[in-house]
Amino acid sequence: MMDVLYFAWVRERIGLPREKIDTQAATVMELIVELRGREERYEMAFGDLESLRVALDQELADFDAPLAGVREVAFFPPMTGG
Amino acid sequence: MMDVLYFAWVRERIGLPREKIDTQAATVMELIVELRGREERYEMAFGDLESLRVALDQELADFDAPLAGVREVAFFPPMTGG
Amino acid sequence: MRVCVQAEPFDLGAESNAFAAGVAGAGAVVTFTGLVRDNGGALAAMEIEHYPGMTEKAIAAMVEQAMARWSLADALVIHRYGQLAGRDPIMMVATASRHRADAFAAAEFLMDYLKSRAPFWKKELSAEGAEWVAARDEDEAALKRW
Amino acid sequence: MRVCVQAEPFDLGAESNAFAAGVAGAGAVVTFTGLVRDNGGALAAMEIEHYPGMTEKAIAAMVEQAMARWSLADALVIHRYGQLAGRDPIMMVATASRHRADAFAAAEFLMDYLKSRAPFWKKELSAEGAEWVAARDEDEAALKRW
Repeated sequence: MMDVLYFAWVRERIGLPREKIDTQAATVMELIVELRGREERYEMAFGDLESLRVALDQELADFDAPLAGVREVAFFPPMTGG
Repeated sequence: MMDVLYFAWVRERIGLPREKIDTQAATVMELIVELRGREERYEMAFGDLESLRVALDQELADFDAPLAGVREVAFFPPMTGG
Repeated sequence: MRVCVQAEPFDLGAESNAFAAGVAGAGAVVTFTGLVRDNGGALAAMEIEHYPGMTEKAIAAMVEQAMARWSLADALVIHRYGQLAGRDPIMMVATASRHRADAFAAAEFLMDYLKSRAPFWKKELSAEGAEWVAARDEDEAALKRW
Repeated sequence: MRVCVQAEPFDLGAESNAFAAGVAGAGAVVTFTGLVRDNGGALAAMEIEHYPGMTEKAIAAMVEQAMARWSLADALVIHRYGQLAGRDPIMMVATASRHRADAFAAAEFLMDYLKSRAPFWKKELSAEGAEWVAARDEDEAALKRW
């Protein structure tokens, strides 16, 4: 079981800020593929990987990063702070 | 007749902030040579040209600049503003 | 160093004075302030979402990196989230050093990282509706110089 | 734009707030402040001499050059002369622009020119006596980048 968080328009498209997911996905990319297959709103949120970013346990990561031991995954658009 | 102004340690070495000078010097360098010949305090002020700057009518200038038409000459050390 | 991630407004002037008063050995203080832009008189407002927990950690890591890389007497980052009104300061960075080059470089470094690596997302609210601010290619490119 | 050459102290915070309030279209404000350095607790003071007439003209020319070169909403220079106490702000520069790169570049440009091309001379007063501050080679070299 893993906490999956969504921010900004990723959150709006999926319709919720966080959920618990029971997954066997070994990498971020496998988790994305699994979520895309769920419902259209996930397909809409994860359709364009160019404009998607991921953090594992609150550290920025790549899509091929392994999920072993990770408790919190967050998906969001490119950051626009400052 | 020309107003000649001195600032910072140039002023302190010469011992006055400004004076009127009647000169036939054609360039800044000729004026410096003329002043150096006057008294030791001028020699002390103008001894090291590396650390001397000049402005003609309130614009920075080079030592070989002509003095024709100039009303105000100022000598000072490198500036230390900011 | 001080990092504040807060919903409350802050006073640029009061923060600048307090920061400058605390850096006795430094002769140079640089501040950067980001303001909600007033787009041609249209009443603009802004909503900023962030990632509580990660935000504070990410900014603290950036400030530590800046302190290690340049000779700084102190550094400050304040960043707001939530509802902001038009013309409100969104965030500020302040840096202090003995000579100006360090304070300038560290402030620009912190701004470049805050723009693209701190988990904030801005939404502009105007008469036409709400819109997420798009990341600028220039901001991503700016990171390459460090 | 505003250029003030003054004997009176100024309040960094109040000037920063007033400047930021006046730049409605700009999202980025950069300030630089130069402070009298407190050298290891020794009560430092400073005396600044300048060239009345030339100073104002030279600074105004620098600010006009900066406004022509970068896309600035506004720019401000305040520089004191006369007697300054330890920790007093000596001078400040503020710049405002739509995006941060212009405000940063213009502030650094103005500082580099103010350091070496505005007719000010600083004298440091300490327990050991009074000494004219020497110009730094780095400051002269910094002009080459513009």
